Amino acid sequence: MAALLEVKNLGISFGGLRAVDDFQVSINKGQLYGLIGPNGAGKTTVFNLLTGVYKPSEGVITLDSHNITGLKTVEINKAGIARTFQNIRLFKELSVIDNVKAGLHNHFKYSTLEGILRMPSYFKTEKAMNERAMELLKVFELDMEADYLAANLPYGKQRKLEIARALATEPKLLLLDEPAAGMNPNETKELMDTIRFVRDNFDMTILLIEHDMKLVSGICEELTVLNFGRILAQGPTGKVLNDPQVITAYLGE
Amino acid sequence: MSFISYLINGISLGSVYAIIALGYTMVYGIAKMLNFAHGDVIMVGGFAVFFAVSMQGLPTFAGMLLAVVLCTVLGIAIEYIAYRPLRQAASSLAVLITAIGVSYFLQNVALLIFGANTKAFTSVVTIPAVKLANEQIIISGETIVTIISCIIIMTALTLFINKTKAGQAMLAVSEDKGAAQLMGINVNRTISLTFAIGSALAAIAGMLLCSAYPSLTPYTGSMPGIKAFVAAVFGGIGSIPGALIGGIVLGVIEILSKAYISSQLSDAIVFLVLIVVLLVKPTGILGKKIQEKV
Amino acid sequence: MKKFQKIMSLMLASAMIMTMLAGCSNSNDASNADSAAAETTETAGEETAESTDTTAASSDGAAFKIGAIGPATGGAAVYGIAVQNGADLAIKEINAAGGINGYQIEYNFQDDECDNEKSVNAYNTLKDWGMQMLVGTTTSGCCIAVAAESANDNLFQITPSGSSVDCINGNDNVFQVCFTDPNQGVGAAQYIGTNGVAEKVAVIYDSSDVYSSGIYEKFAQEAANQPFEIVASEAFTADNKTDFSVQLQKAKDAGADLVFLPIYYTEASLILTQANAMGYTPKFFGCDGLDGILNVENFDTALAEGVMLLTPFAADAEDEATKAFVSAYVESYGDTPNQFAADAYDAVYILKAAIEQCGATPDDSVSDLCEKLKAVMPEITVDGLTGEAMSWDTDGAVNKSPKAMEIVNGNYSLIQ
Amino acid sequence: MKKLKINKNLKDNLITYGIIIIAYVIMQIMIKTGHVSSLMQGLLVPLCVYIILAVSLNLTVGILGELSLGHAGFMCVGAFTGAFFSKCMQDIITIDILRFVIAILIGAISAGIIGLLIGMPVLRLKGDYLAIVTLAFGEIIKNIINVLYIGKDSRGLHFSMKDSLSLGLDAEGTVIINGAQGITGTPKNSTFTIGVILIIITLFIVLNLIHSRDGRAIMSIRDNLIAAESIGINITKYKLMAFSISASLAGIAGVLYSHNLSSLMATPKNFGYNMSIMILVFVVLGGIGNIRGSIISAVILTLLPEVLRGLSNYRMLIYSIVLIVMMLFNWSPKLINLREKYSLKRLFKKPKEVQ
Repeated sequence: MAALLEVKNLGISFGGLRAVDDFQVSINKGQLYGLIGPNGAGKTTVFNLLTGVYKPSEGVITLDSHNITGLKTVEINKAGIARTFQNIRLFKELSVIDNVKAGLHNHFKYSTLEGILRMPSYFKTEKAMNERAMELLKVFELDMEADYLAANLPYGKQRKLEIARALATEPKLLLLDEPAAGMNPNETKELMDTIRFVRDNFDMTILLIEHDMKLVSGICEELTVLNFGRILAQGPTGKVLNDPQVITAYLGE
Repeated sequence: MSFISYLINGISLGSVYAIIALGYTMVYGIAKMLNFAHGDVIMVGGFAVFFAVSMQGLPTFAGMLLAVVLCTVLGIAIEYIAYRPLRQAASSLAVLITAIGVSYFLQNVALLIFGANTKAFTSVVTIPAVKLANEQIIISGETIVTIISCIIIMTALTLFINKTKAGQAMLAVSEDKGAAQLMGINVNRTISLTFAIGSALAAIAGMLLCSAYPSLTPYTGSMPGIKAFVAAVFGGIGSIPGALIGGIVLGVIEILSKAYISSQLSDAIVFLVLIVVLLVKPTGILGKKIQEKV
Repeated sequence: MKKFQKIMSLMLASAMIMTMLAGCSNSNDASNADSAAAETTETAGEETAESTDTTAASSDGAAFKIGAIGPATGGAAVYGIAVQNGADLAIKEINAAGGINGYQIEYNFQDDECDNEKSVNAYNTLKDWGMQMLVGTTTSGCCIAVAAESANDNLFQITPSGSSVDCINGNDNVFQVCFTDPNQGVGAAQYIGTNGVAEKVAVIYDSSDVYSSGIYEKFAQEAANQPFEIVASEAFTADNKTDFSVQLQKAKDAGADLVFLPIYYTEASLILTQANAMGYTPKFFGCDGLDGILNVENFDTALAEGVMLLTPFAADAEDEATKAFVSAYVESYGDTPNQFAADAYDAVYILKAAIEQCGATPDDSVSDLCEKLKAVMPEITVDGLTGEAMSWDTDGAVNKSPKAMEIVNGNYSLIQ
Repeated sequence: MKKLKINKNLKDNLITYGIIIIAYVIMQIMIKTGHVSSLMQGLLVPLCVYIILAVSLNLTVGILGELSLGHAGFMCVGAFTGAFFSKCMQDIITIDILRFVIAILIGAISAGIIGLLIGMPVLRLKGDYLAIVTLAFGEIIKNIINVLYIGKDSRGLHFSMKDSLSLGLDAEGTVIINGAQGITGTPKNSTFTIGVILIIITLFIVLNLIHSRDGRAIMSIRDNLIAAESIGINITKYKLMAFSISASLAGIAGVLYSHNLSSLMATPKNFGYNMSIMILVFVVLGGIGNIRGSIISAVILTLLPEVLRGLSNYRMLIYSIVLIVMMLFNWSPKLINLREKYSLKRLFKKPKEVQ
């Protein structure tokens, strides 16, 4: 079986600075994959390359045997990659449920005119959207807060809402950028369960960036370690974490 | 030959825009607000000189000094009363609207004090015009003084911002008010200082504007104010050399399009060029590119 | 945030209802002398609210109510204020001399900011006040808008300075004190042609202004029949009226020996200054809008030496009427009057003459009054500041002879 | 923490419609019984115009989150195309209301198209740069209308950018758009009733759009462009949609405006940046994104200078002071805190909770 995500020779420079160089990875369907590395190693840049925020200088990205290299963010999302952000990017002035419904945008449709004129299809589709959104919110235990403004959620729940919103777009691959940042150990543990749950119940493939080694070693099956934009180590979690090179990179000389 | 005189006329007009734009861009760069009342502070500067010199018979220098002091105080007061309370407001548009209110206020105060009749302004410039090529090309004294003032002000501002402690504080405030506060910079005082300098520049611009185009009404400042704003955007708003370049370029385009395309459509052409420039270079000629971190 | 908005909207809503009620509380009752606006401000406890331009009514019963409209704020304020004061002066004189047919005049001036819509608002305010006749409006654009309203109400209107033909076209209740724009344009062309003032003429006009572009158009049309040639016609706009170097350069390059300026004096003073700076010394020729140029405070009148203008009024004229008017005006308002003030002054006296002719009283309804005045307008002849033996056609245009003036030694002098 | 109820939107919208309808009914009753001054009667249509403008600009500023200083330009397009149509068809379509409805549609469509054309290149820009470019477009529109001459005679329509002479009309031809002198003699079709109907249509479009799939997409762009892109929302499409709907609604306001006055000219006062800024003032004062607030502040700020007429020369000064004070009162965080502390709401809070 071909890998769901196949990245070859990916690279980008910013004004002479080589931010990512010769990055490659192959992720199978249903895998929980970790991308780790010290600060400034280029992890988020890899995410930005995968989601079309930056155009790669070179390399090929294949998702489900479609070449998605150089496509726009919107098209890449439609092709099946959804993400969360390191610095949370919610639609703060929208309600929690509307955040998720915005994620459902491309899957539940009616025309602008139908919306303005409140045709039957509007009510029907909105109802279906509400139901689907509530299902997703329940997974993240956000259903009680459905009508709160997103900005008013506590930090941990904001992170969860971002994942829910990303899932709403029905991706094949979910990219999580430091999902546990700012969470206490209890919340992190809960989050790990949720991520596993999402993988199992939504049949999802997940690539995540994380600093929390407990989380990484707890749920990731394979890892790639980045340092200074280059791959330092790659392989099964246990093996990579014991690699002396990785240990040096993390702990210093 | 006429092309050269058009060009010179364009530079003359442009230098007036530039000197106004310098004050605009200074305030925008540091305080990050479009001060729509800037043009009206210019008008106040013009009236201060007019009042002192033409009505009270004071020497020109005293009038100029009065204008600078008055505008500086006015700038600080406007900032303190109308802008400061809104600095933390939920939307940055709030302070923009208040600036418009201040603009109406200044215009109407001037209307009540000085009346609506046009006043002829006596030029504060006394150096004679330079005549070249058998008097075919004339560069007025006002133009020379304006350009020299622009260059002096530009250099002084650049030095001030880069070399002095207060200037560095301004830079820090312009980058990040919160962080500057943490670094022990008094943000309020720094922004006050910015408005003080910006308004003093407005006073100088007012005198030179009225010297070059000697008619003074309560509404004298509003259109040049808008044009200077356009010039500042043209050059890259917040950039001090950009204001100078933007002003001159704007003036030259305006005059040349009047001369060679249509005198009725020159404004439309100027604005069209502005749009094209911004579409090609979205932050103006010398503006810094801002990349949002994802 | 939401709560705050709610409170705000509550407050705003109540404020809105209050202002609405204030605006509505005043009925159409004409005997209520104060305008709705004045009432509100009084209830707001503003002691200064005493409207400065409402002259007190005579205590003994009926009075004619004359309204006036013009821009008192904004860029065109100078013209509106001149009209306000000119009419005010005439009315004070008339009241002091015993009024019209023994009736006093009440006067109310409203600001229109030189905006058509605001002008209609001003008109409606005056209607609420009980206006019977209108002296206005000051500017052409507003005048057209207001004339449509007054024609609808059949309210007699005499405009001191709304010179567009559209002000009177189709509105038989509107009369003008000033020349119409075509009249001025044609007159200027004929004057230049028949007197051989120049051979090559350049025009600089304001293409965004009704008055200026109206005159220019007719001037250009008539110029074809005249022994001179228009070598350059350059425009400027309301947004671009400080730098005239290009327009002057073009006139100069085209070899024009006369520059025709169908514009207002504020811009003209700049043009004269800039022409002087570039060493260009053609003859300048203007219309009534140029009047007032010598009164620009602090203006170097030497620059205007030799400027010719067709205007019905000059503040420096030597006749007794003008002298008396100017000194009274300066005493009351501190400024030298311009042609707008004189037009408004005349407008009031024209009203007086018409009322005396038809013997109307303040008890006539607005419409009856208008019918009576309309009927007598073609019959009367008025000697005013802005023309001798002024008479009117039924269409509302004035017949008077334009005066050509030349500025000599810093003074207007009549060219015979 | 604030909680939104599911039906709150619906309730909120109904209140907004209710305010308009109640105000209309009250006004009509008062007019019938002769309790409304001529000034107020004359102001009714302009009020409708400004309400529509404020609501439509709020779509761009509050919902899309982009600053536009060229709204008066779209109004100008609507005003001139609508008036032009009415003037041309005055003798052909004699049923006033039919002609007016078509004029409104034409005004809306042409303003919408101009909005679309302008939006395509400029909506890539952000913040103050977008503001200045929209301002520039507004000025360009005004400038072009001021040099546009269109005449009609037996041979059809004639255009010129120079003057009315160069139209070369027949003897019986008429100039319809006469450059700076604009259009005179537009039929006076605008009435308060039509104005209110147009307000309700505007509200219907704007409010229903906001609370629909497209509205969510537009607001998600406002709140976070990058996140909106990441969930597959077509940024360009929705920005253009909001911008051009907003423009065409402004066009409707323009048609209403032009059919209320017999002389229509594009002056800096009515279609220049000053007017655009004035509309922005309505929006900001009323609360960005708050449709009802826009309506209320449009009404107050339009009435204020008229109410202040008694102050004669001081009125615009007082107006400016009131504007500044209202802005400070509405937006200053310190004053907001102070107000919340002593607000009536707080005093009434307890009994409400008992219920």
